Amino acid sequence: MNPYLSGILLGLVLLAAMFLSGRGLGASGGIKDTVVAVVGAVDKQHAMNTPYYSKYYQNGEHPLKNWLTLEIFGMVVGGFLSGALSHRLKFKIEKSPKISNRRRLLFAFLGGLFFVYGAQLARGCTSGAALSGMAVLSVAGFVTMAAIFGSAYLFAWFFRKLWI
Amino acid sequence: MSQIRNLKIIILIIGILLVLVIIRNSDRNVFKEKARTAVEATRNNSNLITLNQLKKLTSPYLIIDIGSEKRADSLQFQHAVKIAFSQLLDKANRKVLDEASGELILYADDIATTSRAWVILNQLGYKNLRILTIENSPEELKYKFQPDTTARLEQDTM
Amino acid sequence: MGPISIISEFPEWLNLLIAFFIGIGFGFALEQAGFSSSRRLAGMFYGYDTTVIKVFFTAAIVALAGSQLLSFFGLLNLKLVFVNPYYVNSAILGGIIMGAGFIMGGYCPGTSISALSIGKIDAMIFLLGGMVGAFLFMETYPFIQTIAMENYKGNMRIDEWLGVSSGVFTLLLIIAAVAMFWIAELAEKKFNRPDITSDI
Amino acid sequence: MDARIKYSLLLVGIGIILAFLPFSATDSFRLKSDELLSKSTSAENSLSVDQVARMVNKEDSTMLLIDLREAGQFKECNIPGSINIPFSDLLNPWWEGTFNQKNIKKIFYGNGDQTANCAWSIVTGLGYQNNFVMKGGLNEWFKTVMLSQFRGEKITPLENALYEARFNARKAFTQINSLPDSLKKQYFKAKEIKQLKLDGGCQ
Repeated sequence: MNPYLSGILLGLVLLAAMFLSGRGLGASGGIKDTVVAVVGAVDKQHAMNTPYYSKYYQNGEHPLKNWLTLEIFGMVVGGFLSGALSHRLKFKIEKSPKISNRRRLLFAFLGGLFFVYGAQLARGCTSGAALSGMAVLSVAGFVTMAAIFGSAYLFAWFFRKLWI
Repeated sequence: MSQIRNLKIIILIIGILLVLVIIRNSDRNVFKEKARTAVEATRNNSNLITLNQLKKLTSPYLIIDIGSEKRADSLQFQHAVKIAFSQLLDKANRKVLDEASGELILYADDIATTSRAWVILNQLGYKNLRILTIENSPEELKYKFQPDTTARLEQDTM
Repeated sequence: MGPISIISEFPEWLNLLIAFFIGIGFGFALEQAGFSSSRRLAGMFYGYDTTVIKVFFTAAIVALAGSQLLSFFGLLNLKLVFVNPYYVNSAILGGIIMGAGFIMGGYCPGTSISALSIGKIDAMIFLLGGMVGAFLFMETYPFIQTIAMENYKGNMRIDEWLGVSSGVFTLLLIIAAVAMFWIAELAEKKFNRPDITSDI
Repeated sequence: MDARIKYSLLLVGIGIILAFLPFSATDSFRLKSDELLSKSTSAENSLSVDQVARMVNKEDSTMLLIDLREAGQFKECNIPGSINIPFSDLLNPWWEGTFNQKNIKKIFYGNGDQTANCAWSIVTGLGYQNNFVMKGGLNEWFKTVMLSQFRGEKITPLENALYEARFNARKAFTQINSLPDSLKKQYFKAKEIKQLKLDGGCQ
């Protein structure tokens, strides 16, 4: 789809979230909630004793029963629908032909690790902090956006072999 | 021409938006002033005017009496326009307010009523709006609190 | 008048249902924008594909302008919409870490979910890494707590900070975005990589 | 025509409209003027000092007394359980979470009637609900609750209840306000009401 048109579509979805629920979109929060749920299931004692987890268990609700997690389930469904419509459903590892599968997956893993760690620190990722933040004119949104893109451009040279 | 045809939808969207904005802006029931202006004008009670000050006022003014129904005839202001508070925003009354020259002086027996009317009119954009008060400084504490030095807080109220 | 779920005090299940449908729209829009491809996303930083900047800024502007218009017509109370709190240090540091993750993994959390839904295996690994990252964050939280909480500025809004009206700021942002779109398309021509773009 | 130019024109057009909007709704009252007028004329939103005194005695948790005077005056004396929002600070975003609680009765008072009713109109106009004014302000409170004595031969049960409520409120008022400042601070800390937090972001 034309990038500007899909941008408008994405903007309208964000606007709908603001209008219906009074909040922006998010993704990394849902990932964290999943981890909280997993940790809680594996070692409840540990979850109760660690300050960061325990606040999710204080009110007695399951950590997966919240807005962001439900939104992420929806995202999977929506992405699948779109992929089916555009005939893009296929299991594959996307990478530059110059690198091996193993290398791609290793860096994908590291990338995810860094990204979500940073997102937890900045209280949101590209969607939760940068995009939604900019839409409500939050200074945090603009600063996070500038930091993400600035640092990615900075590091782009070091990782160029991965992509070009 | 072909350029303009290409932009048809865009011109249409912007045109509709413009019309909606103009319609919204012409609605006289919508408050358009910043709420901050009311807070600033009320600070230090500078929107009050006492009877003495009113007598000395040389510029033209109009007294709007918004609570006159229950008052005896002898206590009515002369040359005051009488408007019931609940009908303050009726079309005819707004015309009176719009056409008045000089200061608008709001009066009612109860300063609560005038204060509320003042905020509404201020936020609708009326300037030179003041509240007439009979007391000289209604916002001053007339009593002094006498502390009880023997008082101790009971444990359970903490 | 919105935000509807706050004004009308929706029960929790209804709000969660809304979240689910918003999520469907979010995932659909991301996938349609082509964000399910890491090589396209990475193209942003090498200049051969600048879809990211186009979609990202168009979306932010549409939501920003739309919310202001809704507020102007009395349909949305912006005071009830969440504004992200501004912790200076953690926003910058977190952003830098995220940028590094972005260029290594080629996804951000949102796009990785949309890529996962159409079967990209690297996106699944990215998410797995993300979960480990979240786990590490929570385990190391006591050590970085001070950084995370430092320099708190409240829910600061940029128009108030700069002292211009939100409408004027939006116009400035739009002009900046339009200039960026122009530069982006120039860059696409200059750093043209047909071998990659035909692949994705 | 190039898609980029088309969409750019659309965005710039909307941007220009936004920049020249005749007024900014975020800074103005949410209610329409006739709605605010009909709320203003209703008598239901003012409470007498006796009603407030009874609520104070009950330690009613569904009400919040808001003292609009400056901090110095507030420190000298205030009705037990009140918080201080100086009138000049009324529009500080900090208080949004306090006003935006539908289930809590917010009762405004100053020394007289003027400040409280202005604040009531502003907060109500901004779209917050469940606001009240304590009629007569602290002057009336002193006159009625603090200083009135029963005079007469025979007391009816109704009057008896009234004077008892006044007496209890008077006792609480004197007790709290006679405390040394350090203890007072502790007391207010304990009384601080939980603000409504908006949900959002990735936290």
